[in-house]
Amino acid sequence: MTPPTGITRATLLKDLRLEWRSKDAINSMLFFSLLVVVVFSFSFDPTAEESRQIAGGLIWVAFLFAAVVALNQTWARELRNQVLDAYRVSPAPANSLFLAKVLGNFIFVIVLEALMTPLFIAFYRLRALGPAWQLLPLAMFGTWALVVNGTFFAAMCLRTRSREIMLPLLLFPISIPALLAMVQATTAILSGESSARFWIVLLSTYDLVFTTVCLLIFETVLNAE
Amino acid sequence: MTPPTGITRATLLKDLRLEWRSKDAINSMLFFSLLVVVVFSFSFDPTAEESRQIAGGLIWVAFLFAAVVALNQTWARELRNQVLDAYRVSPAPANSLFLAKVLGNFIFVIVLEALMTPLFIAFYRLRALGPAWQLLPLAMFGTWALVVNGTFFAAMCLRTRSREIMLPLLLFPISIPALLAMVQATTAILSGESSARFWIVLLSTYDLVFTTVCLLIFETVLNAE
Amino acid sequence: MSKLFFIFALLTLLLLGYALHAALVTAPTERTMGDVQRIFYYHVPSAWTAFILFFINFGASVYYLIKRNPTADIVALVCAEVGVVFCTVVLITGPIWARPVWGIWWTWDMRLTSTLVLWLIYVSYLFLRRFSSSGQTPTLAAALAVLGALCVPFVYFSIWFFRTQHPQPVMGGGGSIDPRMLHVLLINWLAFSCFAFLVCWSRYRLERLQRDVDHAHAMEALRDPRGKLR
Amino acid sequence: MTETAPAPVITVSNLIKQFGRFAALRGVTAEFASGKLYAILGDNGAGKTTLLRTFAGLNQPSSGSLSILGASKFRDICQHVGYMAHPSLLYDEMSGMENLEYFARLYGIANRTRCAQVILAVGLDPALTRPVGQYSQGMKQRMSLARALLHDPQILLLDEPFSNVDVHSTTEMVRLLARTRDQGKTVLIVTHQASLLEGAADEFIWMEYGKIIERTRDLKRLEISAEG
Amino acid sequence: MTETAPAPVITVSNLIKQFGRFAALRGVTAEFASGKLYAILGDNGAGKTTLLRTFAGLNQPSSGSLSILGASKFRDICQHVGYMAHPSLLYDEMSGMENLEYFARLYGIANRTRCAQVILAVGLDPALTRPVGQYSQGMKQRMSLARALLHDPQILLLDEPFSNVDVHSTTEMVRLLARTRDQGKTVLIVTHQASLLEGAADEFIWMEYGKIIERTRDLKRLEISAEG
Ligand code: HEM
Ligand SMILES: Nc1ncnc2c1ncn2[C@@H]1O[C@H](COP(=O)(O)OP(=O)(O)OP(=O)(O)O)[C@@H](O)[C@H]1O
Ligand SMILES: Nc1ncnc2c1ncn2[C@@H]1O[C@H](COP(=O)(O)OP(=O)(O)OP(=O)(O)O)[C@@H](O)[C@H]1O
Ligand SMILES: [Mg+2]
Ligand SMILES: [Mg+2]
Repeated sequence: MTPPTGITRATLLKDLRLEWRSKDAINSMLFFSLLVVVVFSFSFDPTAEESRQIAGGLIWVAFLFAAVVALNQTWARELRNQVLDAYRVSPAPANSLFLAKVLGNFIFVIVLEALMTPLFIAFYRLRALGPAWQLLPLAMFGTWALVVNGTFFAAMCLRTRSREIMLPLLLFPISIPALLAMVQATTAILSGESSARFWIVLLSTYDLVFTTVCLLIFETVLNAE
Repeated sequence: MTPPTGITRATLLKDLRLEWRSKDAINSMLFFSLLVVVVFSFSFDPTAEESRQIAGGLIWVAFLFAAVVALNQTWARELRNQVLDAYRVSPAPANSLFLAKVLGNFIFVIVLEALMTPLFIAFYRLRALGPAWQLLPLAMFGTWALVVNGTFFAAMCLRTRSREIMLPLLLFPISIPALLAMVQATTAILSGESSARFWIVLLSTYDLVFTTVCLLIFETVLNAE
Repeated sequence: MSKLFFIFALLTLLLLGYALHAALVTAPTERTMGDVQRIFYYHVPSAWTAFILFFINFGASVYYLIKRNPTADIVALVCAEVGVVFCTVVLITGPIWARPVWGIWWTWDMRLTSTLVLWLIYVSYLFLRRFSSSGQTPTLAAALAVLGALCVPFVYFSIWFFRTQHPQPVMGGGGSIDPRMLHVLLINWLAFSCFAFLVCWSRYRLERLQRDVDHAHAMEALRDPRGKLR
Repeated sequence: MTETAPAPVITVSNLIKQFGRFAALRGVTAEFASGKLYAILGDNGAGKTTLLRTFAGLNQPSSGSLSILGASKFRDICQHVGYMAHPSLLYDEMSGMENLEYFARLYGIANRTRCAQVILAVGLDPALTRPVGQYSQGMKQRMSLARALLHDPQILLLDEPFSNVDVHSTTEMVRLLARTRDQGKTVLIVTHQASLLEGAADEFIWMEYGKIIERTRDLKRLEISAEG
Repeated sequence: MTETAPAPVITVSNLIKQFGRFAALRGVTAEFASGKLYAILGDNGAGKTTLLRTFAGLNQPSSGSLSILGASKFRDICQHVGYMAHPSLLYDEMSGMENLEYFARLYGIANRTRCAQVILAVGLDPALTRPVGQYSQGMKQRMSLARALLHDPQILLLDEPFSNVDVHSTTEMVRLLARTRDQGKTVLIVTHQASLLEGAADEFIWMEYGKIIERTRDLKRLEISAEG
């Protein structure tokens, strides 16, 4: 038997390959991130001092936005010809599928963020007054928090009516602590006024707890009729 | 033959009925709007003076966000069993379908806005210093601009692969003038510093032009293989 | 069973009446806030009751996930519903109180915010229960309940450090409360708990009945020789 | 819209349909008359579905000419064409009756009894409230046929109407289609179960690699030549 | 995993499956032995698909007991079951070969030749690079069968494998399935084209209103009693 990680890898590679094959994936992501930043700078005058002060919030709302759009189509491919049924009758463990999807989304959203951040910095002329390197683990942990819950709830929403609107309904309340931590930490780092360490630790604990629990109960959710 | 408006009515009623049948449509919208406002309040400290000054931008970004979530599922039902083909072989004009969808989305987004606005006002303690009644035509024209383009592009995206991500890609650039007008007008009205009349006229012209063009070419888009 | 229910209902009613009297008449008037402060006797017991109900919901959901016991599912559902109602009471009485005392309806204070988030989480739970189309609603709901409950400590911690520059509750800090007030508060809490239990009980019976009816119909369909197919 | 027997209702000549580099139809020339029932047979991938979709205006031919009821633009005569595809073309969330009522409006029919009548004609119950998404495969198939028959079209294009339908109902359906033919309609049926149409079809058409290879009245002859 | 002929491979007793208030299976009791090919027949909506999905662990029975290869939990024996449903259960965007390679991984097979072999067995070309979404209906159907056969399962559950497949290929497929049966596998086929299996099936099972009404070796007898 292929070990679970092997299946995760195969699934992830398949998803990435399909994403890549529709070549424009990367282009469209680039374009999308540019657009979000532009729309934001039209809405919030970047030259004004105020905007710069709320940049932490701006960035994370933009990321959340991008993540919800991405997460809503996580399972679209599997839904098309009920491929999920083929997965369910196979001996492959549900968690391998879950991890593959989480990783796929993680890569997707991280790439988007990597594209957006320089744009934000350029447009809003941001400068970190605190330790800038902390932004990296922050982005990692924050994105993982969004993505792991998002993937889980997207799977849950497969079994509900009006699926698309359900995802934010379930995802937002539970993500509030994570979102709060991200915004606060970013602001702390950018302004250099306080330490972001507490928030980063909080986020990593959050990630740990939710990843564990999601892995524990994903099988139940997948196999719900 | 049923006149085109009759078909528009029938289609719109059918959509509303289906939406309504999953009874909680309104409830879920209410909750969704509450969530968006709460997420925004967490990201942008509503007690800070700065946030209040950019409230115009905040509100419209939130509306845009909600609209994209709504628009992404406009054609989902028609796509399921290729029902669109049934429409295409029928003598019903393509524009009736388009108008029905636009109206449906318009109602949906307007309701969302009507729900969100009081929440924004309460949370951010907004008070209009200019003529507040102008907010009404502004919201109407602005929403129509978002929705008419959104519905059109959603139809166009039916034939592209990564459907959900394509919508914002196409929608945002074209909507930027409209968005700019909305943000500026809202800020003008809220701050009372300048007149919003120019922006409202601009928006209504924008609406007129884009509605006409969309109606003219929708048939081509629908019948593209 | 129904006799017991009736007696309990009567007792609860009496207790509620006594608690009302205690809150409005017996309890001393607060010096700075005046009579407005009496809303305290509804505000705090509601909050505590809601917390207890959410806690039971969590326990029942975990139990359901392990044992697939339908009774646990009903208990979880009922507790979430009633808990949301009590939480709503907190969210309504709070601003009513805040308006005259602080001069504002709402502030992003820690306790207020965490209550709001808690409320959001359990409302989304109820949404899932209504929107779920499959026969597996209980499983999905239980999964969400577990995640939601796990979220609560994070909400608390994150909000602890959030916007500390804003006013803390005027009457925070435990020690300084008048013993007579504490007495009335506890009486009210007892009354509210009984009331919540009563509502949960009757809601439980209703849900049970509903499921029994469904089951009976299903059995009917089984016996029907050439059921309304097609 | 002539209904005299010999006039061809559908005329195609040298129809070619390409998907990218692949040619699904490679020069189809044929005429179809009114009052006839045609069975279109052929191996998987022969181009039958593509041909039907082209007739229904859903595919644009790459080259060649196509005229239906004298018109070259499909929009002018779509009122007279009924099309049944492989997917059901129905809303999963609505009941069968609600579906038909909606589609009736598209054709300008505001007549509930007509809808009930077609549903009965295909052997389903108009009072069924279950949404179509929960129908069994064969029930969906029949409801889809009902949708195609709804506006009493001159030309019926049916893509594998009998697949997943049970044996009793198939014979019922064949009888219904034969009756429709007798009313002067043109019926084109793509199927792999040619034997079902043995008595009913006026002509069997064999397609291969995007071309019509043979047209005959006698199924036996076709089978022999197909084997060889 | 005994392969001696008389031991039942699938045992169900009094299986009931309800969708809300509607009972799709109303007490099915049966045994299926290894080395046999069963044809499950019945009218639309009789519950055939529901029965197969329950065997495949995709539906949870409402009550009654089900044991496959001696296990009562599907997860323990899923390695030994192949399931083919009505939708293709394939990724539209990948070619047939890529699809099979992916599913092979799920079953712990990392063997390209095996994939090519099954594709050839169902009469398709492993080198076809077109994505499955652009296959014709019958080609999809065959690729779906290939997916079910991939891991050489003990038990094959096939839901209408022949619908939309052309006549030549159908006979090919029947032969393939008969050969599989001869290797000691259990094959359950839901179909409306019973005559195709006339020579091959060991037993015909007639379902009606969620129950098994009759089991017989002789199709003729079934037809007579079904008519009556
Ligand atoms: C505006 C919305 C408000 C909300 C959502 C809210 C929420 C809560 C909650 C959840 C509790 C119980 C928490 C605990 O015991 O730790 C609580 C307790 C309490 N609240 Fe509020 N509150 C609000 C407004 C107010 C106002 C305006 C006051 C008074 C000025 C107030 C005074 C108190 C007091 C004295 C307690 C008891 C504290 C204790 O025992 O530790 N609250 N509130
Ligand atoms: N959109 C498309 N893009 C590319 N190729 C296509 C497309 N649609 C069909 N084809 C190809 O055209 C050929 C004919 O397909 P078509 O669906 O017409 O066959 P068919 O005769 O209906 O077969 P079946 O009996 O299996 O339904 C097939 O090889 C198919 O792969
Ligand atoms: N998810 C569901 N919810 C409600 N009813 C269902 C569901 N799935 C199937 N049914 C009903 O159960 C009955 C049996 O369905 P099933 O698909 O098993 O029939 P079948 O024998 O496969 O028919 P066919 O030959 O038409 O495919 C049908 O009446 C169908 O409407
Ligand atoms: Mg075809
Ligand atoms: Mg079936």
